[in-house]
Amino acid sequence: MSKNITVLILGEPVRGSLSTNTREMLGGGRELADKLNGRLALLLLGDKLELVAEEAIAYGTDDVYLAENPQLETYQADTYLQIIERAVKDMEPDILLMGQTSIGRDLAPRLAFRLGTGLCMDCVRLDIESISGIIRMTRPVYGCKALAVMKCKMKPQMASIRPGTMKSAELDRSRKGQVHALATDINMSQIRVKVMAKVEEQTDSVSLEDAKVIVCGGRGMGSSDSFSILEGLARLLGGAVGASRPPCDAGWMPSTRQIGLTGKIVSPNLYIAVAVSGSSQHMAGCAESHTIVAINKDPEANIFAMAHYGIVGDYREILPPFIRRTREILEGKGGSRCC
Amino acid sequence: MQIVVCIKQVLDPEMPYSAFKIDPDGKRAIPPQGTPPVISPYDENALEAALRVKDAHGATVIALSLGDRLACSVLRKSLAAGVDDLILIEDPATGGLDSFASASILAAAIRKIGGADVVFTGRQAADWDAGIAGCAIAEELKMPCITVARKVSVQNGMVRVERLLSDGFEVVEAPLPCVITVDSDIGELRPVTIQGLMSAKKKLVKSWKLFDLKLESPPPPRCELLELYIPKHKRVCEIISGENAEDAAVKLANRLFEESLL
Amino acid sequence: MLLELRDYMSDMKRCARCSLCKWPPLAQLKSWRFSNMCPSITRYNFHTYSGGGRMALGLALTEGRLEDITDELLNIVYRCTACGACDSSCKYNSELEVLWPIYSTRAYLAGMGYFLPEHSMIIDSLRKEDNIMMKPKTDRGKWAEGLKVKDLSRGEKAEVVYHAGCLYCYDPELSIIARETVTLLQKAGVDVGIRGSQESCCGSIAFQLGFQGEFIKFAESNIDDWNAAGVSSVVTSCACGFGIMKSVYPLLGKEMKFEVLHITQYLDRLIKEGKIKLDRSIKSRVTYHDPCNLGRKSEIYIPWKGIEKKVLGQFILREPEKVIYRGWNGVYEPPRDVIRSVPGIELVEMERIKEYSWCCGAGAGVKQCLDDFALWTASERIAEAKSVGAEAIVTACPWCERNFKDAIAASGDDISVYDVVELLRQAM
Amino acid sequence: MGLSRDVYRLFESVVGPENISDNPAILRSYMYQPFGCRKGVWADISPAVVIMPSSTEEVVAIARICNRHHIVFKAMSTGWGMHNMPGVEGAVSLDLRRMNRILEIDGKNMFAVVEPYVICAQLQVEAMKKGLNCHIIGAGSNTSVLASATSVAGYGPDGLSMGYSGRNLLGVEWVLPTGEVLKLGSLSTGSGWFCGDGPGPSLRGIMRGWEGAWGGLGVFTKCAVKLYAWNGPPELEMKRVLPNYVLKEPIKYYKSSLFSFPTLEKLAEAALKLGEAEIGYFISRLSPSFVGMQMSAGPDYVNTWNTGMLQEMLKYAFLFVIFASSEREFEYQQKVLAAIIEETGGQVSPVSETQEMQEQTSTAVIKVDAVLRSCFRTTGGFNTSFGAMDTVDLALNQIRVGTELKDKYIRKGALMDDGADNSATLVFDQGHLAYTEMLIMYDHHDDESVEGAFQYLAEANQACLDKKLGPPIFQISQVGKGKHGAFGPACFNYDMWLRKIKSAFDPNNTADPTAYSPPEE
Repeated sequence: MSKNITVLILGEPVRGSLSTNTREMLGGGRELADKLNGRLALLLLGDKLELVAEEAIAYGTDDVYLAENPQLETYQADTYLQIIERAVKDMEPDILLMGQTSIGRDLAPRLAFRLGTGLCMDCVRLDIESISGIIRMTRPVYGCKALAVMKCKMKPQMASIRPGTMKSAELDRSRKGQVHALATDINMSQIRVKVMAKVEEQTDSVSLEDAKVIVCGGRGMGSSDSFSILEGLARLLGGAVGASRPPCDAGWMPSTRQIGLTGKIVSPNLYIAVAVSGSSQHMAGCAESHTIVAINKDPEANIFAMAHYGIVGDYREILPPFIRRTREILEGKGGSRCC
Repeated sequence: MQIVVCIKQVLDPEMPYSAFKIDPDGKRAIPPQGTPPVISPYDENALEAALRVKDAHGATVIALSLGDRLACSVLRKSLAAGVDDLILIEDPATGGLDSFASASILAAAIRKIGGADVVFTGRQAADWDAGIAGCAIAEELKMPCITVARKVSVQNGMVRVERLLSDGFEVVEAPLPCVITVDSDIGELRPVTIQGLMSAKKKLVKSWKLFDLKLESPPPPRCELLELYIPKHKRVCEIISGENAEDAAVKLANRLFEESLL
Repeated sequence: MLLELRDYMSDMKRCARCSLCKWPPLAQLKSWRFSNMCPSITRYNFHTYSGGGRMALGLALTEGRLEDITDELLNIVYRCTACGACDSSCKYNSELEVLWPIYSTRAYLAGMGYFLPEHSMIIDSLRKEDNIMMKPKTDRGKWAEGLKVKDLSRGEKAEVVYHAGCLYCYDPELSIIARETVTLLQKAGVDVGIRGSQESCCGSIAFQLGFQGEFIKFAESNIDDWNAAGVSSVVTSCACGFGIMKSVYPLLGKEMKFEVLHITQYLDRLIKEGKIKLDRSIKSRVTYHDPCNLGRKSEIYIPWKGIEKKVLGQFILREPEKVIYRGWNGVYEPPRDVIRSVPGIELVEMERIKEYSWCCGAGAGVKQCLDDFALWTASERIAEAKSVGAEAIVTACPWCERNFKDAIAASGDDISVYDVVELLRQAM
Repeated sequence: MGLSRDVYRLFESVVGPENISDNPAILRSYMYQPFGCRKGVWADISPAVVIMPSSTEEVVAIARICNRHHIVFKAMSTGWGMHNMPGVEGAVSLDLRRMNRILEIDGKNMFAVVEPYVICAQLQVEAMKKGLNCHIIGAGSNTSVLASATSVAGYGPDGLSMGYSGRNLLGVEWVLPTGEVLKLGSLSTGSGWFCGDGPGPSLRGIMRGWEGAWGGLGVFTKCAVKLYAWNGPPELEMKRVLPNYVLKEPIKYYKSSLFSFPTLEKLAEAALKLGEAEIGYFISRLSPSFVGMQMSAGPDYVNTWNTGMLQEMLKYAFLFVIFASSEREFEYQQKVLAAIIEETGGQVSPVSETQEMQEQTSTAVIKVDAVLRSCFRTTGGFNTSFGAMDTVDLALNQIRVGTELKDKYIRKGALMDDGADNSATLVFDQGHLAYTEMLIMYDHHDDESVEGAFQYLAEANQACLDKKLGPPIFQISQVGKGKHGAFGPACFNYDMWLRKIKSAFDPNNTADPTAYSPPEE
């Protein structure tokens, strides 16, 4: 029996709150639901989720479905799949969204398989045809060299959403919504993969995927020590430092910091590319960033074709004053905008 | 132990922009002259993962590739690297399949060769970047699936895998048989030698059609491709200049602040 | 893209099958013994191995008349040093493009994933280590260790960047010449720098093997680097690199804010400006071997694009007018002038010189992949040098020098091989 | 239709694996034959295999295998033209490229012994070093000396002083279709190469007759050709003057002049007289377009043509070259020339004396190195019609008929407009004979042009019959089977004799008859 849910979002609680990506999906999901004047629902798995549920409603969902069980505290595919599959079959939503996150990546394909529906991974934009209710799902392919627009031929239309590509809804505590509890009985026999341990890698800066600001150095940096200036800027902006392939090949930076086709794929709010030529291999990892700033000696460098703002010159001469000025601004918070 | 690695032939993801062209009507990328296709990079990592297991415990490693007009000299690299057998599923009908359809064909092939203790695939293919096939193969074969592996070890009927997470990794264990999708962190495919390539050239490569897998036609696609296009970077880069480097730098900072990007 | 087989349909369809591509321009044919021009057809004999035969092959492929790509086909395609002799000879009469269809045929096959295993090794090495020698990138700077020379990749500035090229960087026997070259330039007061371990391959071999995707990446990043370094000239002693920088780099549509010079051109200037003094006399009768890539293949080439109009009934008129690049404008005199400027040296010419010079045999990956063919081709040239009584072959490309040295080592011929620079050093 | 592996291995054992192939890539490139192709560039019939023998013994072995297994074979030297291709399925193609030696240059007796793949340019440079020169056919010095001498036509403009290839032929080594080796002339009696007509059998008429057997009577593996005195320097140094390589230093006692005449008849009269006067090194009728294309290409040529200057200046013109051995002879020849030109109302063309003219014609005249330019370069499609090595009168008649007929097709737009009368022609063999052929240029990739060109050729061939102009050289080889039959009745049933010869020399009909004649039924 359908609960006439139009859009169902699989949320991710992190430390007693909604993940940024979940909030973004709520924003995007709301729009879809409204266009189809239907209901937006959020599905959360974990333990002790009342507060998160309230937050979700404040971010604009109509219903929250909670699967609460200590066993669900940490993600485990086999358990999560059982519960989500059951819930989705039960709600029969038209649209099912989840994040392009470690969980989403792991879960979505198998869920789609079991639901017998299609799936569009890593979407950067959804457009809805309000009459048919069909969503045109746009996703980068061929390492961001091309965009593909797809539609799902079955229901629910399923997509995973790249973090940072949807606009989060405003928090509004006055919003109303219903919280429903889901049965959480788990068939242990289906659990084959066991999580033995979880290791958080301590990086002094923010992880590349979550960073809102990324400062990236390229071949033109010349040496590993020259990256320290980028670290400084990143710290100042509360961002992370990345690198294109040459610095990693040359051993100036660890390969875990590599952004590009064979490294991390990121889409921060601000991407500052320093002495990066902008090869296709690199741009595959950052082309979807909201704003790209390029600093490069060579005006011909491809990076300028992809950047929003650029300075032609030697980073050694440009970064120090840039950092100084940025610090002023951040401290005075615009006190000196008029200069 | 029998290990299967699914390797996909893709257009070289590192081809220069100027080489990348699309046939909008055919909704497909046009293979460029002068840039050979390659084994999808993550699939090369998958090959390496498999070969390491072979090194440690001894195993037959079979590489499996699906597609239309496959380039032997490209895929033979897997043999040169130490794979024991290369099987191609070449069929005109396999053009433009979706991940689920490909998965079911690959699964059928794996059944035909008598199953596998471990199936390795790349975390995603460098052309469509979906990252679905691996998981779908697992579902088809009713096997457990571990994605985005950065380290794999097999001992007494179990695999122990380090799964990459955004903020670190987790260690998971699963019984064999299972499917593992591999990340680049696991390491590059070992370098192949010219001798390796030469002997690979002599090896017989099996080639199957759908018919050989007792499939009349591939399963219908679950998604439909509506459009494929190269985004026009209408982006006109705003070049910030000034009397000197410092001046320009300051202007840039201000500009970013105005756009509330700081 | 630069290499599209279809672009050369009209050339391939209009080959007269006259065989001029097999000979030097007939007016320049000087003896029966050295009357061959194309190493490939001379060694393998089937018409297919000639310029015309290769055009027929390219046409058959584009017209779908050759379905299965056999190993023998690949052997035919790559048993060719892409020396361009056929092209010069043809253009003397028929004015067809022959060399670029040969490149394009390779690009066409490579695009479908057909190439020799050896080629995949070379290309992998390029992708991973930025060189075609299958050596680690980190060792690229080793040749210059201990030299007091600016390293532009470390942000130092210089007027001139010296591009050593893969072979000079990694061939221990030859890299001495690169060192000598740098000191020579410094002695002459040239403000010269290098790019150390950050120097990367010119992409020439990749291009000539048809891997134009790989080539474009290297060409573009080299241009970027040199532009960024703000040098006024790029000087190289590798003819193979010089040829590609001169004739193909400009086709990428990137601004090149520097002049590309071969070391012999630069030395020629310095000598004529009196900046290099040659006082020690060398009593020797030498001959000069024109490297294909310094000679006919360094000529600027702009592929013709336009329409074929019919006038006078069936006369095919190309609009805009097609410029014919006959290879007459290669770098021929500077190296000769440099040699002549050495006191005591007697320079004698061989029969096949300049635009109709016989290839050394090393070009386009043949040295790496089909050494027997490379050595055979060299031995033909050595015989020619000896026939004019030369005691030494002087050349201006490491590939030619390497290949001649190997061929002489194999045959035990008594004739020596020098690079122009080695000659100068002895004379100083 | 391929060969059985066993037969393939038999051939392989003769020449070695390196010198035999039936790989499609190899065969395809041999099938590329624009000259004589009906349309486009590809032969319809692929050879089953290409074999490259290196000696007479190997040719014999191959011929024997062919006879034993009833396989047709066809040999080529430089392989230029469709007539080099087997005209039947499953045939063996012999590429004689590896038989490329100049075996001997006998300075004293003035002859050279060559193998099939020696080209004129090679023989000439080696001969010149010994103060000798050789006849080069009009098609160019990139062609085989032996092929022209033994098997195909063989006219060239220097024939005025050096005869024609058939005439220059001395001793011959001939591998008959059956595989037997036959030696002709003095060679057969072990007395050397110096004579083609004995002591010993001549058979010159049977072997090549008027225009050659085009490979239909087996393989000629060696032959001696007559050489002539060369009074120039032993090596000709060249310099570059676009678009040509030209002589660095002018040669002594050498002068080329361009004469034009009021009518074709006057031109012919002058040529005949010059021949009879036995002066001159080289004479060639030069059509306006032929000359124009030697000098320029593309828009330059078209613009010059459109001025009408070429047509005006060269309507009835020939290039005449004097090359004397002494001052006295040089003067003598000039005097005779002047007198004859005057008698026949000839005009010295204004460009004739210019240094450019002297330079630009020098290599073309001596080395015959740039014919391509005027024939294949502009349209790719080239063919020749009519064609005789006969009397001056016949040549004139062919030109008259040909010009008229050709003009019709030019006006249709099917052929390139070269002013219709584009005939390479004139007296040779000291004026005893005159040569002509009517050139046409068309686009072999353009259906209408091809259609028109071949209609023209058909009409031209018919005209040869109707107007009694003799069998057209080159056409027979192209039209193939039965073609001689068509002309025989008009020419003393010579075709009967060809069939008899074929049957006698080739009982198993293993030498491809396509370009020659089928055996007697």
